[in-house]
Amino acid sequence: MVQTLKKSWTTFKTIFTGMGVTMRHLLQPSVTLRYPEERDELPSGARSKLFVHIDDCIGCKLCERACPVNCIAIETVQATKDVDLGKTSTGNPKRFWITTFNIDMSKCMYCDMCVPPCPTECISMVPEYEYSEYDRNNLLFQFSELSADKVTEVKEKAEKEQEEKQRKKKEAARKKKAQKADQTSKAKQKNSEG
Amino acid sequence: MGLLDKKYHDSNIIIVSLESALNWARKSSLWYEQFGLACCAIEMMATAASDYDFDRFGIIPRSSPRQADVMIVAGTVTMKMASRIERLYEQMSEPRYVISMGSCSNSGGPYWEHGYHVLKGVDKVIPVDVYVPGCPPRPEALLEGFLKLQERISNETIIEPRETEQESTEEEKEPIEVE
Amino acid sequence: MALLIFATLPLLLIVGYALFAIWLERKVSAHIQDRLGPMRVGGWHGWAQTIADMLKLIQKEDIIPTNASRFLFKSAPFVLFAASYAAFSVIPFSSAYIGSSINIGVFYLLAVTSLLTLSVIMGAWASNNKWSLLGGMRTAAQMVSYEVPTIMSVLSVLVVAGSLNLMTISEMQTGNDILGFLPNWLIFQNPFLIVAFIIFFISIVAESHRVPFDLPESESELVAGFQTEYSGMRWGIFMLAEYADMLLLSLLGAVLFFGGWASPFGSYLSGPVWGFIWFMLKGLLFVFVMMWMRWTLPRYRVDQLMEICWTILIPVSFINFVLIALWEMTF
Amino acid sequence: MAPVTSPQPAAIENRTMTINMGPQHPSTHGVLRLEVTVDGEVVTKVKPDIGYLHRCFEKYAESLGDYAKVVPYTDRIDYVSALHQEMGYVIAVEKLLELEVPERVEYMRVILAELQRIASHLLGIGTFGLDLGAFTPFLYCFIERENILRILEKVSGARLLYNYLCVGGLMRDIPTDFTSDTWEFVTSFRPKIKELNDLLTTNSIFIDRTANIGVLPAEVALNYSASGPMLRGSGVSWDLRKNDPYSIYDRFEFNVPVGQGEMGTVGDCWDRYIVRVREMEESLKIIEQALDQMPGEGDVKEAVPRRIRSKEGEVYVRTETPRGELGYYIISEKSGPYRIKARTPSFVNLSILPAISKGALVADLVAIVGSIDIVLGGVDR
Amino acid sequence: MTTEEITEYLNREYGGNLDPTYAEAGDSWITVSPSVLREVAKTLRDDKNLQFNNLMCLSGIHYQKENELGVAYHLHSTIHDHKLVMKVRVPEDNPVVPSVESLWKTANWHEREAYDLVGITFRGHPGLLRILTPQDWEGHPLRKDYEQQESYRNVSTGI
Repeated sequence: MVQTLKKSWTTFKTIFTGMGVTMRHLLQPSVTLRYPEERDELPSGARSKLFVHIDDCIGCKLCERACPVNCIAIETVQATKDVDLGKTSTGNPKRFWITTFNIDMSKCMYCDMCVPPCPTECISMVPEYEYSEYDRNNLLFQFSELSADKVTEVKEKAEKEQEEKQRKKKEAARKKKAQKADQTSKAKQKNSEG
Repeated sequence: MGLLDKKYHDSNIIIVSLESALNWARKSSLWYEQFGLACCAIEMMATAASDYDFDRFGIIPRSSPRQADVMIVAGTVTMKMASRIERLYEQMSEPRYVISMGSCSNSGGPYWEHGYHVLKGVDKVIPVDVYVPGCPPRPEALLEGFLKLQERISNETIIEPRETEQESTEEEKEPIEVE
Repeated sequence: MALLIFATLPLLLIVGYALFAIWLERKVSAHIQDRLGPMRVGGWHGWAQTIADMLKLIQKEDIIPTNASRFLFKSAPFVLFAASYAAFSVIPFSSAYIGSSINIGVFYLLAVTSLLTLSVIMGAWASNNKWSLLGGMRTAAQMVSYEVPTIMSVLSVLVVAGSLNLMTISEMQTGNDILGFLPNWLIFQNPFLIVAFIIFFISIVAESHRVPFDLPESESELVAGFQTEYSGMRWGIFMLAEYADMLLLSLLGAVLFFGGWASPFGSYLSGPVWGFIWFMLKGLLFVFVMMWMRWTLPRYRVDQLMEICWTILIPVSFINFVLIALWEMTF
Repeated sequence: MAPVTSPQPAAIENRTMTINMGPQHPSTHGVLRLEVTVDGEVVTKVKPDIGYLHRCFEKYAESLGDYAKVVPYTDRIDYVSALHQEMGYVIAVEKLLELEVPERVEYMRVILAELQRIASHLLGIGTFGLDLGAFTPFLYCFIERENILRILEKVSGARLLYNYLCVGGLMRDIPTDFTSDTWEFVTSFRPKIKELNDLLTTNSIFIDRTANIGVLPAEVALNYSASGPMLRGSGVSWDLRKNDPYSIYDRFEFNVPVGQGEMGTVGDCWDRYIVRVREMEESLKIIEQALDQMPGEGDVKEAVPRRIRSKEGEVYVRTETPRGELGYYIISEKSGPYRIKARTPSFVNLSILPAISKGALVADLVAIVGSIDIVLGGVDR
Repeated sequence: MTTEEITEYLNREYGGNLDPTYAEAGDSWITVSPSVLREVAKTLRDDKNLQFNNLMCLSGIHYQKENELGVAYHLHSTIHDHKLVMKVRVPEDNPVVPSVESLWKTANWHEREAYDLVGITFRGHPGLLRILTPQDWEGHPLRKDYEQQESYRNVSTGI
């Protein structure tokens, strides 16, 4: 009986202690961030969305290789010799047309591993987190600014140049081969002579 | 269709104001079925917690799907889980909405390539209304997803109801499934 | 016509109160938890939140599970609401307003509220769901058990008051005569009634299944207890009834122990309108304490709940009853 | 299995009923499914069914073929204590490469790990309270957790899955106000623990619900190879930070709290709970010491080639996460990882559940699952 | 004790012919044949000087080049505080390993996992069912030659 009464007493006491704590909180101001009206400032380097300054991209594909998820897809075409693509803001010369630069943000895992390898700092995380969509396909971001016509044009040109190069290479190789054959035959001759 | 019908088809005052009242009620009281699956569930909890406070928007959790209006699919959906999600969705009462939270439920996310046991996007089994990107999305991003959903609801009409891919099927005996 | 208005007034009152109480609960819980609670719907502090909720619940699809017992499933919420609505008819809201001033008021009220148990079991069994059934079983056991200490503590009041008519009980508590300044409320008339009140309060918390006795719908164990299968407005009615029930029992407590509509300042600030305000304030105070407790405490386990009832509350209430009777005989 | 209301006599004769908790149930902490056989409300048998969150981590670790790329995936094993998962993995790879990391990095890792431990325990305690019906302590815990996340976000740029540690060091520089932020948190957090104790730990209802429930004797715990608070709650003083120190944990003074059966039997739910609360205090001590000793300047990364190549060999490295012993078993080939197995504490600790929940009530089962503090990502990987 | 000392001790006391293997980096291990695995494991657990009471980890491995499957046991003694790595290897076409579930209860789930993901059968296990993947899953995912099934219960596993 004494036990029960003692127990009841501790129960009451602890309940009132607890209610005291909650009452204190009831009178305290709340900690809530009123989101659409107020926003927290994101710390520098917050990882929320990938963005590419396509002007600065040199098409080295280092980010694509660093990505563990493979959500970056880059296709490049080598610029023909007659075109000068200029330089990036960091001073690196650009040698490739970036025909495709797609980042699928619906796959991205926001690990930030594509950012450090970039030599021109053109890919970066921007503090923008409000981009939910009704359609999943809208989460595929296309950064390449080339129009479809331009892409085909560039591709054709590059192919042509490539063919030209191949041809030249082949020719050179043939020449080299001929030379080599010449040399070996000469050497053989020498050997046999020796 | 008569002339009068045509005239008032889009701008029937009574229907429009009723419609807006009903839409207002629906969008103001989105109770969510907490479908916490993985990492995003923790952020979902954080959103419901004091610092971001879902309740400001009238969004509260319900543990029974019957009373929920919106299902937040928060996390990786695996093949083992897919049928359960479908089933829980069927148990929700119309009008019902789905928010896909985070990369995993959007499209399989980080696990889309070699994840043999991961469903590549929850939209393969249930229709999704809003996709919230992030891995996991910040609480603010989830709230923004809700604002997007509210926008969508306020544009709904009584005359042409929202298209849903699935008919509401026969009810299940139990909310939690038995093998 | 006048009768109709007279009858619908409490209905409006109950629905209005329930909407307000749900909003209040959300606000109180939010501020206890350092949050804000509903803020956006309707403007000022989300005042329209519960109205929107109800409007939405009306629009929701009404699902009746295939294997459910249809009639019972459909009627359970209405039985619940009807019972708590009917019980309000004997509550004296003010000196000028009471549904029916019958002289077995307390008895009637206790009889009608036991219908609540019935409707919960109806809903739980008809759902054909295991969680519902478990919740229903818990509810039945809990409500039936806690009926005993409730009735015992009510009986102790009746011994002091000497009437079953709630209007009479309220009337006898007006004035400030005890020790010259305390109001004539029953709780001050007999020291053992304080114990009776504590037992009464614990029991009504259990009867309206609130934390720490909210086992029937304990979310973490039974999903949503007996309401698991209910959707739409049917569930909404359950919700309304729950809050109405809370108010009903709080008001009963106010009548029995704290003077009903009697003003705490004697004849000052009294009269029918003030009486109503005092009465509602007293009721809402209890409701607030219940909310405050809910957001502070964890819940008991089902066997502990029974243990508290049968090993502590019931014996104590019996002994207390005897002591009250003795006190009444001596003084 | 017959529906409960079935009029068949067989269903009436059969006294037991099988209910399913989960995979989506409010108290299963994720997607755990428990097949519970109950007799009335008494649990006669529990069969955990896991795998609802099996995300193929091990397959990924093999397929990526690069040690660095695995790090973000380790985050997602146990997303509540992501930094510990990274730390274990990174230490394992460093051991394989026989790499020493700079002093400053070690201190930083320890501070972050202890902050993360507090955050994780706060979540564990909060959800445990939630399972028992106490909603408010859960939110108070979250407020404090949010303060830690703010510090971690400033450091790493992410709130939950950090990907901040890398083989050989840290991904980024340490922000300048890190030390002051952390000090501020440490001083503000101490009183909050007391408040939590007032609200929950000493609450008599809470004690009634947890004491003498789910008792796990020490021998059983060892035989099941339990670890972390689960083992310490049973009265075994075993903490890898003390008993098998890794990183620089041997430089700090701290106690290993163990369950003493203050409210009931040694190894009950309350003991497991209180071990977590006391561990938070110990973590604060470690953070304070580390902040005092941390060198102010220095490298944050050892020179590691972009593509890490190791010798052939294998390591098993274990670290103490908030939930217990996390082991990484790495078999390495010259080209990259051949097999990586993560031995997660949640997986092992959960396997004890059937053994300790016999004869409990349904409500107790909820308490027991809560006191184990599993994270389903860790169970299923 | 180190692996070397333990091996020596075992050979001396029980007359075995175990031989530790050393890799270029990291831990060394002993390999035992499946036929004696249970006896060795029992000795390791019960011998007064060894007392490996804690099975830290049990992992299944697929050695594709050798067409073999293996199991690695990471043992630890909380009493003497020493560790040992023990391995067993079985051919791919008949992967049967005796279960150690009765010695260390923790092996129960670990062995189910190894069965599920790598496809090693543990003889004497009380309930060798798949644990992570569903029961009707095809194949063992952690085999190097695993090919993902196209669809599972009419839901495509592809993108």
